[in-house]
Order: sequence, then structure tokens, then C-alpha cells
Amino acid sequence: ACGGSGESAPKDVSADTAALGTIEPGVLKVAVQPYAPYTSVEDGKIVGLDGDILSYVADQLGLEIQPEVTDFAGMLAGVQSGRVDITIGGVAWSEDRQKEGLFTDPPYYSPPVMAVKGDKTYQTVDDLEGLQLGTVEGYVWVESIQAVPGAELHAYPDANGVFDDLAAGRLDVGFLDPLLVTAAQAERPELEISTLYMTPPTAEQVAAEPAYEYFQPYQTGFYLPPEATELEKAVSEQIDAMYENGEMEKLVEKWGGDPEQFLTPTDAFATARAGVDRPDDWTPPTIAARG
Amino acid sequence: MSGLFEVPWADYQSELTDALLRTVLYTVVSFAGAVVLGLVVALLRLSRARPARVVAAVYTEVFKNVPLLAIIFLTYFGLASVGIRLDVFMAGALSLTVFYAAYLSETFRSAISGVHAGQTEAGEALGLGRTGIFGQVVMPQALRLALPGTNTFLVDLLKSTSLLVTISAAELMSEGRLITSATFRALEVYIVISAIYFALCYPLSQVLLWLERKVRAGVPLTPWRRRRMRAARALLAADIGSAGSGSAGSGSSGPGSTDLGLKEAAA
Amino acid sequence: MSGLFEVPWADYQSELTDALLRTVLYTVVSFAGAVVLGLVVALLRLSRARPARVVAAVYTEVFKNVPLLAIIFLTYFGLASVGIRLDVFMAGALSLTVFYAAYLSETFRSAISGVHAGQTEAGEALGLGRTGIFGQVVMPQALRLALPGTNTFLVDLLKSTSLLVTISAAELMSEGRLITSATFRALEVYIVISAIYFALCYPLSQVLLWLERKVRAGVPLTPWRRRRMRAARALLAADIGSAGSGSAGSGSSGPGSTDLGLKEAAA
Amino acid sequence: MSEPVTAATETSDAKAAPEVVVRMEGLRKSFDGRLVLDDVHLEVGRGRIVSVIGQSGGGKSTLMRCVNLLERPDQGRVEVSGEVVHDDGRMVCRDLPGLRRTVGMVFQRFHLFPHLTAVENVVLAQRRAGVPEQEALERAVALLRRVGVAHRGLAYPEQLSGGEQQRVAIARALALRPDVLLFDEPTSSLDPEATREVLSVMRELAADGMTMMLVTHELPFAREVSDHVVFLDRGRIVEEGHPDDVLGNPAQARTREFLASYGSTS
Amino acid sequence: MSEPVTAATETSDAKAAPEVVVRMEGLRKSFDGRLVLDDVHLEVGRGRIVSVIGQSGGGKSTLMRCVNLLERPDQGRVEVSGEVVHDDGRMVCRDLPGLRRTVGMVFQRFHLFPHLTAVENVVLAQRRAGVPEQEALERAVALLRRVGVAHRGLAYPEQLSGGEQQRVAIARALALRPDVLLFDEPTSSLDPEATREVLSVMRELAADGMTMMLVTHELPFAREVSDHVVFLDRGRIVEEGHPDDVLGNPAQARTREFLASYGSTS
Ligand SMILES: Nc1ncnc2c1ncn2[C@@H]1O[C@H](COP(=O)(O)OP(=O)(O)OP(=O)(O)O)[C@@H](O)[C@H]1O
Ligand SMILES: Nc1ncnc2c1ncn2[C@@H]1O[C@H](COP(=O)(O)OP(=O)(O)OP(=O)(O)O)[C@@H](O)[C@H]1O
Ligand SMILES: [Mg+2]
Ligand SMILES: [Mg+2]
Repeated sequence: ACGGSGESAPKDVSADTAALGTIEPGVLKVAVQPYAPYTSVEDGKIVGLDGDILSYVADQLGLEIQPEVTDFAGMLAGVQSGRVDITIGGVAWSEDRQKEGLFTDPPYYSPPVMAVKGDKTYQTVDDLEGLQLGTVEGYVWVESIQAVPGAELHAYPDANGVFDDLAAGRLDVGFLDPLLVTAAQAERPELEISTLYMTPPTAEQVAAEPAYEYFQPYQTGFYLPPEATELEKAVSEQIDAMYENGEMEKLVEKWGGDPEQFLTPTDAFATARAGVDRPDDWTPPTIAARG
Repeated sequence: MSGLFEVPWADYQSELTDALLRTVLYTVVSFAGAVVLGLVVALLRLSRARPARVVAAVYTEVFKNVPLLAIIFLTYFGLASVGIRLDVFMAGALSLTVFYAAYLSETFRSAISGVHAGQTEAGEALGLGRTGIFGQVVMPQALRLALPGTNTFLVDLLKSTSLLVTISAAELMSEGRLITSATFRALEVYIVISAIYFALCYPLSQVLLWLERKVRAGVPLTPWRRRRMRAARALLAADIGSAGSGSAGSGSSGPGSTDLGLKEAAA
Repeated sequence: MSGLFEVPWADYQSELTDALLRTVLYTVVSFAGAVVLGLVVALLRLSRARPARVVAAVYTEVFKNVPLLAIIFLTYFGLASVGIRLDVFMAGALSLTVFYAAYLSETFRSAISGVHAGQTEAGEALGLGRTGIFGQVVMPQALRLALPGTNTFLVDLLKSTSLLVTISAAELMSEGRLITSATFRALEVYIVISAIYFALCYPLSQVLLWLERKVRAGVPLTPWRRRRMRAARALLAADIGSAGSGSAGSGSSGPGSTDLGLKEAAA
Repeated sequence: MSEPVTAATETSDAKAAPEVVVRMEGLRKSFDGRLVLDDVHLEVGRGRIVSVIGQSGGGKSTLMRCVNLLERPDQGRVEVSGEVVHDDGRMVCRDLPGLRRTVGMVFQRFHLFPHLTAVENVVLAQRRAGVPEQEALERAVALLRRVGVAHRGLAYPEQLSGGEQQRVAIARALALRPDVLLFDEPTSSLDPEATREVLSVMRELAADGMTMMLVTHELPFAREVSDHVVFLDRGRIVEEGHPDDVLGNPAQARTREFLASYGSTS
Repeated sequence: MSEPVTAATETSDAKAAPEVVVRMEGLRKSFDGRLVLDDVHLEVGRGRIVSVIGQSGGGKSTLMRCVNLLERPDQGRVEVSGEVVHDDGRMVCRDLPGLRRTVGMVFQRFHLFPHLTAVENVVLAQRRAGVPEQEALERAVALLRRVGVAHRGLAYPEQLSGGEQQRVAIARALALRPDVLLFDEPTSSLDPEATREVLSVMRELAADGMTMMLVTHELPFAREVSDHVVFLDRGRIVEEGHPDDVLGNPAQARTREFLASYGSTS
């Protein structure tokens, strides 16, 4: 637990802020895994796309962020054991996962992205047939790639392996979280890697080959313990507001994402959560209305 | 939080079984490698050639003073970036091998030097030759001395396969993490994975203790030694069967019968 | 791949220093705890009361056969979810303590039983009493026997602090991961982090070896023992200064002067 | 003796010396159901020297160890310096460390404390018994001189030859000014030269009037130095008396047989 | 002897027995610049028994160890069974294991192989020397009977008493039918009873005509059993000759002094 000024126990906290029911009034304890450019910690401050979004939300709610750097298992257990108030960082919503806690409204939608070397272009799933395709072991894309006819799967322990082999020409396409590719390109320009957004497979394609499901965007969320209903509501409201006031678009752009890709949901998102952890008439936040 | 056991373990059974087998495979291969490499390093450290000793000492010190996590990482990614691409299994097993070889070499070295100098001398005086002395006199005794330490490291190695999660080795801990990410039930998964490790390690350590006791008791472990002991027992039957007839069998060539008589009366 | 050292290390200097200090603090506190707890467990295992022995044996077996990673996780998150909230430092140090106490208890136990039974008997015959025998006879000798193993575990413990990353302990390895994720230069980061661990562990292990040699050579380490040795040296000056005058000083009460004369001629 | 500090004389000054230092009556002791001492009676008067001889396994060590209760007899009474310390299987002695300080013991394998120098070996028990530091040190040095190893006073046991080690062990046993010294085969781990050195120290202790009990295979020495010889065979005292009688002209056939077995080598 | 297998007789059948088994000429050896053997000449004829006596550190062990080249002399010549094996600091022997099989050695501290039973101890070197398994076993058993420990043949060394261990060590040394047996203080780690057992075995070997060299402190035994006694003092042979002369009526003052130091104990 670095940073924060958590030592001075009784603080000037407004009644509204106190009502959020954080572990320590006025303080938002956040578990993060180092996963730049989504989440990272610098000088005791949380940074990255998820980090900036949450920082903005915390400001609005009068909360002070106190980050805890851990790994993925530690993030989950931190929330579940009440060590932290919330965890962030590209956590995808799924029906199974939401049984173990609360998910906020999606701060963004993660579109499927392809890392390629130089100026190669691919757009649809059909373009991938017969190629050398890479991803990280354990990612959902492993299954999807295996379903592509004639393609050969290369699974790496982490994204660095994908980048290295793309640069070396042993891979045609790498499937990774989108901002990772952008950031890697910024950090290591010598690799000459660029980002391509994929045109998601159609409903018919997914029906024919269910593993293609993961080539569609997924919705992320901030994850909280089941009791933290007040806090979840407040954070979700702020997220929705950020779609409205353009703040979200600003941040996605700041971190190298395409707002169009990141902030417009498909119809499937509403049906997935409506009636599960959202009201039946829930509509996912979007910037499309503004545009 | 809801009830403790909610993960649908049955769904993961076949993956867990695979992961468990892979854990065992990593353990077996790496341990065999570490024993061989450790022995080589120990012999180098005991050799008369100073360069050999220095190389072995540097090896041992480096690997003993760096976290295994870092070694695993560097073997997999580091070697790859200089053009040596090992697959996950090779890299994982190699990391464990080189790391534990450093520790084992220390155990072996002290076991070998722990064999009394008089033993080598007795071997020399019997004309056993260098290989005879090493193979038949020093090694079997060093084995006895080295077993406890070696066994500790075997169990330790088994547990350390959990660090291969860094390179997604698909062993138990990696599988645990996959289940965690699917179900979000980290705590439950950790408890179950710990229990599986315990179920692997505890019987293993008990078997090794048992083996240690056998070896210490001098029980013949090789078939040829068992055969020799059987033949010897047959030949000595008359002497051992009843102590009285034994000493009688030795005739007047044994020491004075008075002495033997006293011994037997006391026994 | 471009040049090896491209991470802006200077930017991370203060965080790394903090992390390093935290690593050292974890090591010191946990090791002290593990030594105390390990000693208690060893004494329980050697006690005459069967229940005490059983408790100690179960403790040792459980913690020796479960991965440290799991222990850390369960101590921090597991205990919290049953209402025992330790802070990160407490939980981390406690995990390392209980884990290494299990190993150290084995080392201590075998060191204590390794002290020759004749030593206890001699202590009894001199009327030293139980505490006197334990404190002045058995412990100092057991210390000598236990030092090598204990030292190995100290270095091991230092390296194992790297596993505390999972509970956000902000030690060296956590910092390394942060840097990796920010710079995408995992290899370089791991090499540097390994070098830092090596720079911590290697001098530590050399200091411990040096201490081991001192203790084995019987160098007095406590001020009171040094004082006693000084006084003794002063009193014995005449006897030791020149061996001849020493034996002369002992007068006719010593053994025959012929014997001593021969000894000195040979020396 | 040129040295002023001699354990035996000082002790007899300090206490109201009873005439019998060790008395054992009807001692019985078994291990695992096997009788090792069988109705043993024995008295050691002040300033006397009693040697115990006999076959290996005959119970000699066990008998000696019953004096300072390192072994507790099953039956019979043990009296040390006029006080009953063990009676009929019950510990009567309230101050076991005190008893142990009254009885000095020298072991066959020395059992010096290997982590301490020779002089510290002699100081240790004195300090536990409350002797002030400087006094304890001075006494240790005087004793080491007396047994002729003062020049090795700062050496560790492993740096000493066997004979030197045994002499330090004797100094250590004398440091608490015991009423009686027990020697259990003090020379049998020694080579002939070292044996001679140790026997000469024992001879001087005898000349000083130290009360001693010893188990020994050195029959000529036993004969020369002791007032009384006890032949213990399979836990029973078969014969005892003046050394010239027991060793020179034994009454029992068993004793003669035992002595004959020695004749063959020397 | 009722046993058919006796090492000495078989060996002398098998080889064209030269009259001198061990010959040493002008042997010099120093350790760290200190002369330990100084111009030593020595001959051991077939079937003879030579005892080496002398003060501790006098070089007795070093002399014995030069015979089978466990120690390599700096100067002088060593001849075993008629062949020069070491000459003027150079190893001449081409088959060192072969030489070592020609010379049997029994150590003071036995040095049995603790991980093997008694019978296996005796079998081991035979197998390395190419004796077939069954024959090696039979010979081992015969030898264990001969030295009277066949009833303990399946025991491990630590389960044996000192005397039994030493007798197994003798059987082990005999197993390769050596031309000569070397004994380096074979009884000095033994208690009197075990000493007697081992000496009786040696006496029988002597009666069988075995060639032997021994270092011993058992002067009466040396006198009884040997043909020739060598008194080695500070690396030089001070006096040698018939045991009755050297031990009974020594010509040199140094020898008398040495012998006198023994008189004090027995
Ligand atoms: N602690 C013990 N437990 C079981 N048996 C014992 C114990 N101590 C001694 N004995 C047995 O008691 C018998 C007498 O032993 P003791 O040591 O008194 O004989 P000893 O006359 O001193 O023999 P030695 O001359 O060999 O020292 C032996 O048979 C021995 O094995
Ligand atoms: N390997 C060695 N290195 C250095 N010095 C040695 C070595 N072996 C023997 N010496 C020295 O050589 C001298 C003679 O030793 P040796 O063992 O031959 O004497 P010894 O007559 O057998 O004595 P003891 O009766 O004590 O066995 C001694 O001073 C000994 O310290
Ligand atoms: Mg005894
Ligand atoms: Mg010698």
C-alpha cells in the first residue's frame, strides 16, 4: 500500500461521500494489476485508461484513491475478502463472474484488435484463414483462433512474445487487448507494429461457429464486492455521465483508442445483462446518441 | 460471500488431471536433471583442477542467490531474445533443473566429503582403483548422507513448479488461475490447489522418509545385491543358524573357544 | 531487438529503493519470527509429552507440503474473509514466518539431537541443572550444527519475498512488474531485478559463511565471553608464554616432567 | 604439593566430614527386565580408593552412575556424604545439582564441552554453582596447573591430545571440590603414553587423600593405587577386599578365571 | 588347520616365491619439509614377521604405508615380491591396484565399509580383481570362519564389536591372498578382551606362515610372535634384531629409555 494519506484516520468527509460505504470513509481502495496502459501506478497515483476513468469518478464522488498493486488472483481475492473497495483493469463481464460480486456499467467496450507488422491489412474473420495467428495463453481468443480454418495457433506466455514474433515475421496477426498494441508501439517503435480493428463476425457466423463469439467486442466493468451496492450505483452513474459529457471519449483518445470502437455497444450487450444484474429495460451507455 | 464450495469442480476435472500430470512430469524430469547436473557440479567442485572448481563455485553461487521466478523468466524469454527458443516445457524443466542443481551440488559435495577419508584409503589398499573406490565405496555412503537433503529438495521442487505459472506451463497453479479467472473464486481455488499440492507432497515425503530408513538400515535395494545376500545367507546358514554350531564349524582356526563361549552366554 | 538498457531506471530509483528496503524489512522480521517459532516447534517435537510432539509434527508437515504462494494468499485473503484482518506487512511477514519456521524447526531439531548424549550427561554430572545444560552446553553446540542450514533458509527467505507480489506488498518483484508493464521491456527488468537480488543475497550469504567459520573456530562472540577469555589469558600468561616455564610453573604436581619434555621437543 | 589449592584438603576443611562418603545398601537395578545390579553393598570411606573390576557388561558403569544418580536404582539405598539420596526406588535427594557437585565424575570418552576452551570447561560449573567469576577463573587455572595442562588452557578440546583432554576433564571434575571422584575407565580410550600421563595425575590425587571410586582395566594400576578392590560379575559382587588379596590371591574361582584372561596379553 | 583355504599357503603355491617379500633401501620421506623417514633399510623375508615399535610420531605408519605406496617415498627403493615398485621418487609399478592386492593392510580403526555386511566387505575386492561371484563368496565365508566371525557374517560393521570388526578387516585383507599383511596398530582401538581375540587370530596367521609387518604397542605380543623387531625413532632405525635382544636386552640407550616408559603401567 503505497501512496495515499490514509494515516490521518477521521477526515472531513461529506455525508454523501460517507454514505458510499467505502471501507474507510472518503477513501477508495483500488486493487490493480500492472497492466499498462489500462492500469498502472506512478508516484502512488493510479494511471492508465481504467485508472483515469476511476480517478475522474473518485473526484466526482469526493473519494481519494489508494491503489494496491497485486496480481490477477490478488485483485479478485482483494474484493471478495473486503480488502479493497473495487478493482479495475480490463475486467470482462460474464454471467458466471457477476455471481461473485457487482459490476459497474461498462466504462468502455473492448473491441477485438489485431496487431500486425508494418502495413498489412486484414478485416474480417475470413481474411485470417491459413495465417499464423498468435495470442496469449489462457486468453479467450485461443479457442477462436483454433476455429479459423487453416490458421496455425501460437500461444505465448505474455504479450511480449507476441510482439517479438510479429516483429520477427513468424506471426501474421496477434490478438491482444487493443491499447496494449498501441502502447507497445509507442514504447518500442523499432518493432513496427500497428493496430487494426477487426470487423466483428456476423450473428450468422457466430451461430455457425460459436467459438467466433470472442472475436466480438466484450464489455468491461469495474468489479466490487456484493455488499457495495451504494458504491456500485454511484460509480455506474458517474460512468454514464462521462459518456454524456464527453469525458470518456477524451480519455479513450488520450490512451490511443478509437472512441467509435470503444464506446458504442452492440445489441448483444444489453441482452446479456438485462434481467441478470441489470433491469430488464437496461440500455448500455453509448456515445452514439450524442454523435 | 456465498457458500464456500461453489466452483463446479467436476467441470474442471479433466483439465486438473492433465495439470496434475504435467506437474508430476515437470517434477520428475527436472529432478532427474538436477540430480545429474548437481552431481557433475559437485564433482567439479571437488576436482583438483582449480578452473573446474571456480566454474562450479560461480555456477552454484549465481543460481543460489537469484530467485527461481527470475530464472524461469529469463530462461524462457531471455534465451528467446538471443535466439534460443525453448518451448514451455523445455524452459520450465531447464529452469528448475539448473536452480535445484545448484542446491543439490552443495548437498552432494558435503555428502561426498563427509565420507571418511579412511574409506578411500581402505579402498586404495584393497586395489579397488579409482572407479571402484568411487562407485563402490564413496558413492553408496555419500548416498546415505545425501538422501535427507536431496529429499527435501525434491518436495521443494514439486512445490516450486507452481512458479511456472509465469510462463503458463499449464501445471496445477496455472490451471488454478484459469479456473479463478473463469469463476472469480480465488480463495476457494487456492484452498483446493493447496490441498492437491499437499496430497502430492505429503505422501511423496513419507515415501522418501521410508526409503531413507531402508537405505540407512542397509536393506539391499539392487537385485544383484539381493542375490548376493541370498547366496551368502545360504553359505552362512550353518554358522548363523545356531551360534553354537557356528563357532563349532569354525574349528580350531577361530579365536579361543573360551572367548566365544563367554560371548554366547552373554547374548 | 534494440539495445539492452532502454528502461529509464533513474525514473524508478526512489520506488526501487523503497521496494528494496521493504524487501529487507520483510526478511529481517520474518526471519526473526521464523527462528523463534522454529525453535519452539523443535522443542515441542523433542518434548516428552506426546500431544506436544504430535502438534509440532502436524504443524511441520502441513507447512512443508504446501506452496508458500498458497500460504501467503490464504493468510492475507483467507483470514480476512473469516474476520481476521492483518495488514499487508503483518500477513506477509506472518506467512514467511510460519512457512520457514516449519523448515527451521527440522534443522533445529536435528541440530539439537545431533549434540552428543555424553554432553548432556557431563552437564548433569556437573550439576548444571536443566536450564544450565540447555543454555550452556546443548544450545551453543546445536547452534554450530544448525548454522549452515539456517543460513541457507535465510537467503531462501529473502528470495521468497518475491512471492509477496500477490498481496500488494510493494517489494522488489512488485516494483519490477510495474516497470515491466509500463515499459514492455520484461527481459531487461528481470535481469536488473535478478541482479539486485543477487547483490542482496550474495553478500549476505558470504557474511553468513564468515560467521559460520567464526563460530566453528570457537571465536568468542559475546562480550562476556571475550572478557572471560581476556582474564583467562592474563592468568595463564606464564604457562602459555613459553611452554617450558609453563610446565615448570606446574611444579611437581603435574605429570612426570619427562613426558612434558618430550612433547615440547616434538612441537 | 607446591600448589595451595587442592580440592580434597579444602573440602574436608569446610565440612563436618562424615567417615563414609559413599554407602550403597542392597542396590538393585534392571534394564528392560534384565537384572544389571543385584543386591550390591559397598562403602567408600573418606580418603579411600575403591576400584571396581569385572567383565564387560558386568554392571560396573551402572554401579558408578548410581552414586550421582545418573542412573536411579530400583531398590536399595544410596548415601552420599552422610545423607541418604535415594531410597528404595524413591528420590530422596532434594537438591540433585547439589549432589552432583558433591560427586565429581570423569568419563571414559572425556565429554569435554567442545565449544569451550579448556579453562572455560573448568569454569562453567563453578559459575553455575555461584562462585564469583574471578575466583572461578583462578581456581580453574590452578587446577589446570595441578594436572599439568595449564599451557594448553586456551586450547579447544579437539586441539588437545586424548591424555590432555582427560586431564582437563579431571580438572573440571575437581573444580567443585567434590567429596568423591568417580572414574569410569578413564584411560581406555587413550594410547599408552597418554594413559601414563593420566594415571600419574590419579596417583597424585590419591597421594593428596582424595576419595575415589574407579572402574578400570589397568589391573596393575588398580593394585598399586587402591585400598579396596571389588570384582563385579553379572551384577553381583563376587569378591572384594585388599588389592593384594583380590588381584594376587583371589578366593573365588570366578575371579581367578577373570584374572587369567588378562594374563594372556601382558 | 582344519580349513583348506588359507591365504598364505595358496599364494606360495601359485607364485614363484622370491625369498624376500618386502625390501626397502635408503627410504627417505618428508612432510612439509620435515624428515619423517630418514635412510631406512628393511627386509622382510617370506614367512617372517617383523614388528615396528617406537614413539608416537616416529614414522612407523609412514613406513608401513610406503610398502603399498599409500605414501610415496621421496628417495630410495621399494621392492615387493621381487619387483621394484618405486625408485628414487619415481613410481615404477605399472599396476598399482595389482601391487595393492599383493599387500594386505589392516588399519588401526578398521575402516570396514559401513554400508556392506561383513561378508560383502570380504567379497568386494575379490570381485574387482576378477574372482567369480560364487568363488568369491565361498572364499569370504571360509575366511570369516577362519577368523571366527562367520556367525556375524550378515551383520553390518556398526553391529559388530571392535574385536569382531577388526577380525572382519583381517579376513578382508586376506581375501586377495596377499604375499604380505601389514598391520598398523591393529589393537589400539580395542578393549582388552577384543585385543585378545585379534591377537589370537594374528598368532594363528603367524603359525600358518603368513608374512607380516606390524606396528604395535603390545610389546609382549611383539616379542612372542615376531622374528625381528625394528625400533624406529624420529624416522631412523635406532636398533633392530631378534625380539629377545631388542626388547629384552637393548644395545642402545634410546631403546632402553623407550622400553622403560612402558614399564610404568604394566
Ligand atoms: N540405559 C540402558 N538401557 C538398557 N540397558 C543398559 C543401559 N545401560 C546399561 N545397560 C546394560 O546393562 C548391562 C551393564 O552395563 P554396564 O555399562 O554397567 O556394564 P559395564 O560393566 O560398565 O561394562 P563395560 O566394561 O563394557 O563398560 C549391560 O548389559 C548393558 O547393555
Ligand atoms: N599426510 C601427512 N602430512 C603431513 N604430515 C604427516 C602426514 N602423515 C604423517 N605426518 C607426520 O609425520 C610424522 C610421522 O607420522 P607417523 O604417522 O608415521 O608416525 P607414527 O610413528 O605412526 O605415530 P603414531 O604412533 O602416533 O601412529 C608425524 O609427525 C606426523 O605428524
Ligand atoms: Mg562401563
Ligand atoms: Mg601410526
